[in-house]
Amino acid sequence: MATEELTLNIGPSHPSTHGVCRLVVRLDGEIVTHVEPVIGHLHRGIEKIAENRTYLQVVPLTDRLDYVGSMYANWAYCRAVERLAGIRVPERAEYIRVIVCELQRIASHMMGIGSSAADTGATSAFLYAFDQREKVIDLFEALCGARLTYNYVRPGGVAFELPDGWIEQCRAFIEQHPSAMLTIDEFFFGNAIARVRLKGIGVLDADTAVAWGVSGPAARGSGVDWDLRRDDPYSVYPRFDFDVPLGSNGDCFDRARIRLWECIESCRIIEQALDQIEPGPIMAEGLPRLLAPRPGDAYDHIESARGSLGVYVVSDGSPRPYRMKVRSPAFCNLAVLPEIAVGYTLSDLLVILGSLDPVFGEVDR
Amino acid sequence: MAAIDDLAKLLEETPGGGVVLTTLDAVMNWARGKSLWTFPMGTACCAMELIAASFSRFDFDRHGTIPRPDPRHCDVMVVAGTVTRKMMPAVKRIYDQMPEPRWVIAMGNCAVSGGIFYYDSYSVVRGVDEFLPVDVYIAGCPPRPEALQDAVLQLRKKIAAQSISPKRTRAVQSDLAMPSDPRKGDVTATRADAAGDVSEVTS
Amino acid sequence: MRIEELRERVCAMYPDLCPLFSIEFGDGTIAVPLERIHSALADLKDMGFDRLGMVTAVDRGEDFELVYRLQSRTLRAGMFVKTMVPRSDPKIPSVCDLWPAANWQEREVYDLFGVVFEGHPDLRRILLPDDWVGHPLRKDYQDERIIRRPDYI
Amino acid sequence: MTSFLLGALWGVVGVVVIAGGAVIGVWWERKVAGRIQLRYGPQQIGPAGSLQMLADVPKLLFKEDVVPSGADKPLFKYAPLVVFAPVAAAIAVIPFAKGWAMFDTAVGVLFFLAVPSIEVVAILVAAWAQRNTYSALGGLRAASQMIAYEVPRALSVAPLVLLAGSLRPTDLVAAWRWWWVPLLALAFLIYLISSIAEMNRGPFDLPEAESELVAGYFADYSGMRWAIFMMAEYGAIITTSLFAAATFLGAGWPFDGALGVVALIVKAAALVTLVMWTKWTLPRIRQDQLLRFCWTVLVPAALVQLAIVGVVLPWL
Repeated sequence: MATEELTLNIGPSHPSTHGVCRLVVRLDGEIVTHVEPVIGHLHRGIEKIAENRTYLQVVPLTDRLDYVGSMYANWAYCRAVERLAGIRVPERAEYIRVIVCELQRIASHMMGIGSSAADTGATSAFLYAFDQREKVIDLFEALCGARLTYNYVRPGGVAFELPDGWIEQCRAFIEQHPSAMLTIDEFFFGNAIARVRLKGIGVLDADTAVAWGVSGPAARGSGVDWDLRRDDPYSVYPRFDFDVPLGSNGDCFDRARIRLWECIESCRIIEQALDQIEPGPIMAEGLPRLLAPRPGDAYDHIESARGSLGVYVVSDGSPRPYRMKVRSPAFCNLAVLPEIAVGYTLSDLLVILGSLDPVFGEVDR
Repeated sequence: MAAIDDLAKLLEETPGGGVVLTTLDAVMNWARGKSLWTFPMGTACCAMELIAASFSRFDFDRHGTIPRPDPRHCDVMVVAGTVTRKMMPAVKRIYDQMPEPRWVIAMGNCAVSGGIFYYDSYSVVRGVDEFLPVDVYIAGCPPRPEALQDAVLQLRKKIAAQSISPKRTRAVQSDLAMPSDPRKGDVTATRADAAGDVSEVTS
Repeated sequence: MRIEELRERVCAMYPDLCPLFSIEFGDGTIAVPLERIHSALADLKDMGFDRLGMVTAVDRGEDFELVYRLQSRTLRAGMFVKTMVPRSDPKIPSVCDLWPAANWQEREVYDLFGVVFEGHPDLRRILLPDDWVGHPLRKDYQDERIIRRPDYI
Repeated sequence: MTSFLLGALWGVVGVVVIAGGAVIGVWWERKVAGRIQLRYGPQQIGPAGSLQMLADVPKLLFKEDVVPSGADKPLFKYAPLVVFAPVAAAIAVIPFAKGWAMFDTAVGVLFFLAVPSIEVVAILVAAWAQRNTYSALGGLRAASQMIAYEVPRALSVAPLVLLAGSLRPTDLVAAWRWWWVPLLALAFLIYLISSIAEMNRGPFDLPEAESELVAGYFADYSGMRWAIFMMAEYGAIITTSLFAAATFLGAGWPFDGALGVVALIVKAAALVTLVMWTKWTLPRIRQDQLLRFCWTVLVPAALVQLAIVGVVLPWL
């Protein structure tokens, strides 16, 4: 039956756009026939601001990129600068970085799983997930005093030594975390309604995922076996034994549930790192007060909670970066939305958007 | 707003109505202060703390403050995060959709002044008070949920000094020297060229 | 795959460009002339670089340096492809036909640098409002709304 | 004349009961939600925040009454009243005690099933009058869902009518025996599910789905008009639960008289809590799944229950 199409504007402030995304949707009944994401509502020009800051002063800016997982942007930026300036990071600092970033992955995935739940209407599951996130944030607060924007990973190492008793606190967290995850798995992913809402929705096949540059859990949900921690190993990751969970269907269910298994894997990594960590310096020695790397450009990427997060820094020999570019995984993941959302209903569209887990600080930069 | 305006006017004109008006004011201010429903205008990082505020650990529902997704049902808009030039019309529009009486809390440095993006940024609006009448400012990048809690309590104090009669509100506020909304009168005038003005003054 | 190995494979494919392959900061970079950029990227894609990591530009004064970051799952390697685009006539063929991932990335470069990608299906501003004047990441971008930060160092 | 006055009196009582129940219901929902979500809910006003509504109601009462400029003004203004009236009317036929209801009529069951359905017209009118895409979508969703779920709801009450041999609610209460509960367990479940869908509560709250349609069919209503929508929603929960407690669960059983009324209210409160518990635990279903569930699961199941009762009936 031919019906007139309805154009619906969602956002930029809508309860389930996860930030300030605007979606212009054309609907046939409730079926989405066309969707166009309009982004940039949070474009703050961080890349331009960075050109007028010293290398150290850029670190707080990177906190504000992916505000659900600030440690990642810190680390990716610091790795690029260290590569550019030829700084060797002490081993203890590398371990601390791995630990905080895996904790950050848990915190970030809690938000991802929670918002997937909230999009389908299971608000309570969101609160259970957020409860775990608060526990991670407690750990970070003990570490660096901030709940959200940590400014903890610095070029050359990390800012502060682990406080007394932190390791025990961390162990206590990772001990209770997997069982809490299984509870959420049972409560939300085991629910019949959640299953029919998530399964078979927003199917992204592996080839499309690679072609569109989708990375992280969104790609692994489609069975793309690509995890920088294992495939382009950096830092001390080769020393840990962990699995990369893979999905098979590439639907919202797989994308969301993979995050849950990744959290459990992260617990394994943290446990090994806590066992292996040894006393030592946490900051590279002999760093100048003002970094001024020799001219050139460097790129480094890490596996963030959303995918491969890369930072490209160009130096002209001055104490300020000539150009900084963030290859943000959320930006690339979001680009695939029009490909996978067409043909599903309006209710599904928001679930699909949530399953890509975009963070608009990072999408818009 | 019609009913309440008429009521206030009627009470002012009636001899002895002032007593009733004062009592009604007290009741209304108490009710409004205890039932501040927020519109979570979360744009950036502070949105995370805004979410945390209404979740298990901080639980703003204890104070009767619940987030509602629809601006029509809300009393106070919490602008949490950076507002860019592209976002500004949307924020303004949502504020316009809220029914009177309405208040604005600027949460975080970005909403207060532009914060870390004050300098060198070409797209950030330096504070939401360029286009919205802000009642309470919370500093912090981002502020903790407790700070937002404090902002709600401060806003209650401010509401306690208001009256349902517009005339009285003005009198009460000038007497108490409350930090009142600086640009409430000329919202439309400031909107278009405010950004340009500020940069000229400061630079 | 190690960088040297990668260099050999690239040199076997493009003997004339071999001197332009440099290894710096642990990453391989090949500088390709503007007119050959699309075919070079297509060849590299056939070689196994199935992922386009990012497309960006650097304002080098007279020219814009376009930087493509390629990533390969099969070769387990990453490399840069760079080319110079004249500032006076910033036009470059789009690679959307090779990697759809380039779609938004090229729109971003167009938005912030004003480089025109020829053959792009939908070249519009992406981050800034449609009525924005200028391309802010150019070094000579002027905007009276910017407040310069006082120089402390 | 006296009967008219009596009717008016009962009308006022009904409205007061529903409004008061809705006010308590909102508080109770916030507490139940808090309990489920590891938090406390309202705490500051009254014991355990029970008087929170004392602040919320006057505040909503004196909010600005926004009428969107594009809206169809008369329809916009009066739709909330039309939403509320049928819900309040439904309470009239509920048998609070053996042989007593406000309006004890021979077709009470039909009245209870039919009158609240007028709500769907009001919701459609409200949704359409706002001239808002979200509310229009919500209104259409509400209409399709409420009309579809009328069928299993009516079918689920039919076995009761068969067993009692009467459409008079008080007769149902009088005829009730404890073994109706196991016999009609399926019908009771169908009644609960279809009622939840009928009153747009989670997991079937698609017409007002927060995460999709922001607030659905009342997106542009503010202040008291919106509060009336909420009151109608909570009123529907209360009347539905009261009716279920009275007919399926034997009203005041095992007590009589005043104690019986208390027992009825306790049963109804338990059902109300169950409805809220469901909402805060389950995700939201999708529109097509919702309708498919109705026609392929609920309606056949209700027919099966009806058949069982029909087979058993001659031996009773």
